[in-house]
Amino acid sequence: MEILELIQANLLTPIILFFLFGIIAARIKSDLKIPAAISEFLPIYLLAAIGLHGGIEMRNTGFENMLVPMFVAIGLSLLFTLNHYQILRRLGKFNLFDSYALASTYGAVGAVHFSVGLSFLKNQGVSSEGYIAAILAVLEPLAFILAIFMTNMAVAKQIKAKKQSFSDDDSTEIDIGLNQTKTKLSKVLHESITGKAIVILLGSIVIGYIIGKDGFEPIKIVFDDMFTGAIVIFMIEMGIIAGQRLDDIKKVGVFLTSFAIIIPLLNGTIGVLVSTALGLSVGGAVMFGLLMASASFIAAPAVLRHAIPQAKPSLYITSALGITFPFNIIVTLPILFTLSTFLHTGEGAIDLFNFIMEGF
Amino acid sequence: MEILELIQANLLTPIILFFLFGIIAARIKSDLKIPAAISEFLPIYLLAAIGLHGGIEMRNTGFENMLVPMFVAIGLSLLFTLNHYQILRRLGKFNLFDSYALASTYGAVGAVHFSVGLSFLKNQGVSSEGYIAAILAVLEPLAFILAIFMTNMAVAKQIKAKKQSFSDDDSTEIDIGLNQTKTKLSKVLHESITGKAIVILLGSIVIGYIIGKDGFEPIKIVFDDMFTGAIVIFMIEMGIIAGQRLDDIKKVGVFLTSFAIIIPLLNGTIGVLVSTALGLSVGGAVMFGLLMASASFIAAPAVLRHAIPQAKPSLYITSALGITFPFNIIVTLPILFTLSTFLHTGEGAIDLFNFIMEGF
Amino acid sequence: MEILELIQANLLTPIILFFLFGIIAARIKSDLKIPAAISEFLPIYLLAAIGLHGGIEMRNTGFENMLVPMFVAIGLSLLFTLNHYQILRRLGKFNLFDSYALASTYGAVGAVHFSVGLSFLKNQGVSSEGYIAAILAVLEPLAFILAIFMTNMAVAKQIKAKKQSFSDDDSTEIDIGLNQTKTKLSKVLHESITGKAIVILLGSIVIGYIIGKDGFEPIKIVFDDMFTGAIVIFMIEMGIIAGQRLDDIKKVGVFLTSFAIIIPLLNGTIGVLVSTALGLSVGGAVMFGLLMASASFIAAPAVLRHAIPQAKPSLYITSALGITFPFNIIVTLPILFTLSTFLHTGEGAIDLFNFIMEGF
Amino acid sequence: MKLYNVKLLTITCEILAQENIIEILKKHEITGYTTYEVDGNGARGLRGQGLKTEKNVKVEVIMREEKLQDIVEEISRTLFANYAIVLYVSDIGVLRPEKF
Amino acid sequence: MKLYNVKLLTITCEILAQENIIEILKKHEITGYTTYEVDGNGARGLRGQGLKTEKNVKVEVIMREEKLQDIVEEISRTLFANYAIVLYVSDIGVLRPEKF
Amino acid sequence: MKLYNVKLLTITCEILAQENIIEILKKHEITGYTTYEVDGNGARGLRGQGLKTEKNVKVEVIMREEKLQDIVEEISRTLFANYAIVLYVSDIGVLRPEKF
Ligand SMILES: Nc1ncnc2c1ncn2[C@@H]1O[C@H](COP(=O)(O)O)[C@@H](O)[C@H]1O
Ligand SMILES: Nc1ncnc2c1ncn2[C@@H]1O[C@H](COP(=O)(O)O)[C@@H](O)[C@H]1O
Ligand SMILES: Nc1ncnc2c1ncn2[C@@H]1O[C@H](COP(=O)(O)O)[C@@H](O)[C@H]1O
Ligand code: NA
Ligand code: NA
Ligand code: NA
Repeated sequence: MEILELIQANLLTPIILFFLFGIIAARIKSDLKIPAAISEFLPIYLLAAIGLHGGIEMRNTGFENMLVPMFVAIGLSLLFTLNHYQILRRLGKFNLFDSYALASTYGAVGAVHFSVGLSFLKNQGVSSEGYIAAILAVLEPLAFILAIFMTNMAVAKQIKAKKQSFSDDDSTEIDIGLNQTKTKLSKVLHESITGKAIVILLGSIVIGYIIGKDGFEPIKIVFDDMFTGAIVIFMIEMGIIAGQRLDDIKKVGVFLTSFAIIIPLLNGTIGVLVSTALGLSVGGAVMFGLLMASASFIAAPAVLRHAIPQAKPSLYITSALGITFPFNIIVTLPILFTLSTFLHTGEGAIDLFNFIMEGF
Repeated sequence: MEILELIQANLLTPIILFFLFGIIAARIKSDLKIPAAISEFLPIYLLAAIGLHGGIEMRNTGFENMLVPMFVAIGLSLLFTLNHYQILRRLGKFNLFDSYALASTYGAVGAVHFSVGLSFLKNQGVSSEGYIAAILAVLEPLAFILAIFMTNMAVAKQIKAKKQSFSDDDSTEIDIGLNQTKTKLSKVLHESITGKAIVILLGSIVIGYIIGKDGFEPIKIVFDDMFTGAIVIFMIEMGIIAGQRLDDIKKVGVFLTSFAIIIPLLNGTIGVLVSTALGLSVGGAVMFGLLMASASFIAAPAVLRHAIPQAKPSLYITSALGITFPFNIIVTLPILFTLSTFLHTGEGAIDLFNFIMEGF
Repeated sequence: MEILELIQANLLTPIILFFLFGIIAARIKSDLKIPAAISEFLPIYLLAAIGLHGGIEMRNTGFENMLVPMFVAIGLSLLFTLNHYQILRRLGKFNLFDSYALASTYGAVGAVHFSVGLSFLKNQGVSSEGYIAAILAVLEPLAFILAIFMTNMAVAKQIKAKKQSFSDDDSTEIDIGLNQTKTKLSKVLHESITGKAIVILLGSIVIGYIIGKDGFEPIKIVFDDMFTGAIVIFMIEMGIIAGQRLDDIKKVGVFLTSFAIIIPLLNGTIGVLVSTALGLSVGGAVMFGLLMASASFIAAPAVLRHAIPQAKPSLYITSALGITFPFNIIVTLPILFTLSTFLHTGEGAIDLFNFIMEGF
Repeated sequence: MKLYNVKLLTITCEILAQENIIEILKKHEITGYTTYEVDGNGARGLRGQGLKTEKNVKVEVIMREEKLQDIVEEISRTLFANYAIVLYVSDIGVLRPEKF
Repeated sequence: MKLYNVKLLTITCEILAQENIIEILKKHEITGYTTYEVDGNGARGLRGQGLKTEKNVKVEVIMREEKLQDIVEEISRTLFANYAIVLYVSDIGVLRPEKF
Repeated sequence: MKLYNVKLLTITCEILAQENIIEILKKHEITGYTTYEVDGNGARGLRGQGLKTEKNVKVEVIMREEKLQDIVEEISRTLFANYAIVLYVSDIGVLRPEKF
């Protein structure tokens, strides 16, 4: 089967192999690690490279067509986040805090996913719409904001309920509760928007757009040619961290493990279908789908720990980094690519449902 | 106007844009930063690259012509430092310590300026005399030594005056004062000459000279091709630091702000004129002028904090990094380039005075 | 003489010059240093590059021929280690602990040596068998394990002797002693095999073998083209550390200083002769010889400090890094290269003995 | 040189709680403190490997005894439940008590 | 908020002895500690330049007085001879003595 | 194991004053100390962002009470005016008082 072959081929790329290597190194308790300064610098570098690349592409291809995909992506993200919450709270029986935290971790997007996706496409000789980097930037804070808003509303409601059972005219305290929620939200909003990931990504998109291909030339070697090599180094560290977390998967449980595999595949597939329908290219649809499939494991802890401190980070970090990320870059990405290729080149009417079922 | 166009074109290069981006990131209080290990490594790398490049060029073009420009540079630097002192002390009403500290900050040279200048010339397809890197190395400690010498002399004189008002034969204590000054001077001299910037720069010049173009080949990709990309990364951090300092500009005051803009422009213009008269090439005169225009914000704090601890670092770091550096790389550099081009290609007699006035 | 010319030519490469520069920087007490994060990252990077290169070569040339050289290398290493011990203990009058620690430091292999050797060959346009990287990986823990085994046996024997002088049936305590030795050995064995150097090296060999030349293409710029530049940066730091250790050479003494020069030359020469006899190529014999000549100064302290804490690190680090390493990359490497070239291209019977004598 | 007795409050906590602590200090009008990143082990397991957000930080605050009670109370009330955190108090002597 | 008196054991040693110390702590059933890398100078000379293995580390352990004696004794017996190491004990107050 | 009472002097200051402090220690024949980089906030504002020279460092010195007075006096006399600096003294117990 084609997909299996592609998964196999993808498995044998340096990026995936060094990731698996990192996992093994952590499992045999090797003292190998990438120094903190390097692994803190690499995401900044990767986002700058992604942004510059996206900005330059947008200058070439224009961004008039960006708006519809962007709003569809926002809509899907919010929808997905709410859907995750229902599944986690009702089926998974997680508490309110963990449910919202997990829902937004999977509603959010992952920049490392995106880097690996870009590199995968480069390897396949396929390009993608530059404006998807801009969608990445816009989606980044979205799911968090929704989750925080919902959590605080829920908490405020609880407080209100409690208060009313005591006395009936305690509206001031509830107002205080709501005000606190607002303060918290505006703080998180500010934190998200000024968060390093978004800032470097948006900044680089703008700079890429301004300088264009010519202006990029003198820095192309650093910000383009070295891109895949840099990801490889980053993947060693990601593998090590994922490997260290594997023990925690027991704590994650069967339900969340299944969630961490099925949801990305589902969201990703929807992403590819919708974006193909919107007219994105083969590569663009893959990147769009990957965004929908991705979960956030670098930005999430930083935002959620402040915003929903009651939620357990061992749940959302472990499932996103230890399960979803490896699954996505090894399995989901080739599946989305096959699906997108098929949709873009397949002749006549396609029985999508059958196709997807075969994909599993 | 040509200069404005060049300033505008220069504004749109990755180096300047990422610097401005860093400033914005700091102003919106983003948590973006380049890890310390990277931003401590980059100046070492940049100086090694500058040195190697200079050494290789010197081997090609010889260094017999180096001596006159070198001594002229030394003379100008000392002259400028003394001139700054007079302006700051008399017109600016700064105290003795701040005056000497600021005077030498602006009399000294800046390696980051130099890197940006080299990259700017590369972009314009213009080369420069390799030995200017050697001038950079020699000038580095010069202004500090002068400033420290003058400060200590001034302090010793004050002590002497004080003593004489009490008794008349207290020469021993004054000798002690002078001896302390000597110790301090010799310590600062040693510290300056063994300071990492000079050491790596001089070492790389010598190595570049020895290995030549052929020996450079295997490391060319790291020390030449990646140069501009590395500056871009460094400029993000410089922008962030400059941005964090913008609040301090209030403390700097109107006088010092004007000083921080006018003096570099003036010194730079003189540098271009003089070096052109000495027969330097278009690019060489730009680099020479830029050296004269530059202020030191990495070496200065380290030296001055020890040598003149009474001076306020918030004054000299903020004005050099927060005002002069951005102004120089955005405005002064294109002006010096236009001036140098004009001087080298302009036909007939040039009315320099009018020309410079137009430049403003 | 040819060898002297080669030594001289080798002296003038960036690698050696920047190493010497680092030594000088340390001697004049410059504050120059490569930030820790960078100098911890570089060995990981170098080993990954060496491994990938070796793995790709092994895929091209097969590894059927690897077994004999590997076992010969193992045998030689063990033999050398035992030989070093005898020399150090009997002639050098070092105590048991220092003797075993030094013996294994020189029986072990050095990855930095290997990097410099690869770069040297690249410069000479000579290739080497890829499987030598695998030999490097296998040899790495070997000498340590032997030394630890011998040390613990010796200590156990001492304890036994002591005990027997008191009572005659104290076998349980001796069993405890032996058990402790076993625990310690198994711990060191685990630590060695999971040590970062071996793990990244073996991992990269396997990955290189899997991906081959084509899969390597997207990361070639980082893991091949930048290799020599990265070594140069690492050599600055190695030079600085060696320079800081030069003062300790007094403590090392004349005997160990001679040992640190003669033994590598001897072992290296034997390595070249044996590997040439085994049919390795010109470059392969140089790398094989260099492995034999090399001493470990990064892995050694980490392993020996735990395994033989009674031994003085100032002895084995200083002699390996401060004496042997510079001597090897400046003198031994060109000698081994000349020897190997001569053996591979020399016509008719060679009077090896005379040849080697001339080499000195 | 007379040494005046004051208190040193040391808080070791996960790095993401640092902001909350600084805020509490600010609320009590304390603007002097020293921080540095550390690794650690405790009830919430080994900390300091991997992601930066998984590190610990130490916050050290020299303060007068008067403020100590309230600050310690607020930290323990708002942060002990949800964050990896340990705090302790020691007696120290300083030269310029008016600074704190 | 009552503060309970416990002991803080601080060990400054070469980084390669850290593992030995953690092992001794484990043996005495102590799993809470804080560590960070430091530079230093002492009888064994300047430490912290150059190779990572030449750095120092500080290990800080909050513990009850009961365990202190044994742990200090074992560290000094097994490590003082061969490693660069300094240790000291201070009195501190904590809120939740049951944690230690 | 008997613990002997000695003093721990802790100095938190801007990194460029570290050399001055080490020199003062040397002058008083103290060669043992531990240092590490920290961030901080105080009268001279937030320190630790940006340039390396803008960071703080902590210098910790175990010493006998006898030397403490002079050293503290010299540090405060020569450095307090011009540098960002805070120092404090605590009581600690050590095993080998002859080391300090
Ligand atoms: N007994 C202890 N001694 C010193 N530090 C501790 C101790 N217990 C916990 N810590 C520190 O406090 C952090 C949080 O502790 P915990 O909440 O118990 O996980 C740990 O990661 C350690 O850095
Ligand atoms: N008097 C002291 N005060 C503070 N720390 C010290 C002192 N003496 C030694 N140290 C620390 O303990 C380490 C080991 O000390 P030593 O075994 O004396 O070399 C040194 O590198 C310092 O970090
Ligand atoms: N109250 C305090 N508690 C702990 N550290 C302090 C305190 N005040 C100042 N510091 C530290 O001492 C440094 C210098 O203080 P200052 O001279 O007040 O700016 C600060 O950057 C902090 O690292
Ligand atoms: Na998602
Ligand atoms: Na200047
Ligand atoms: Na060897």
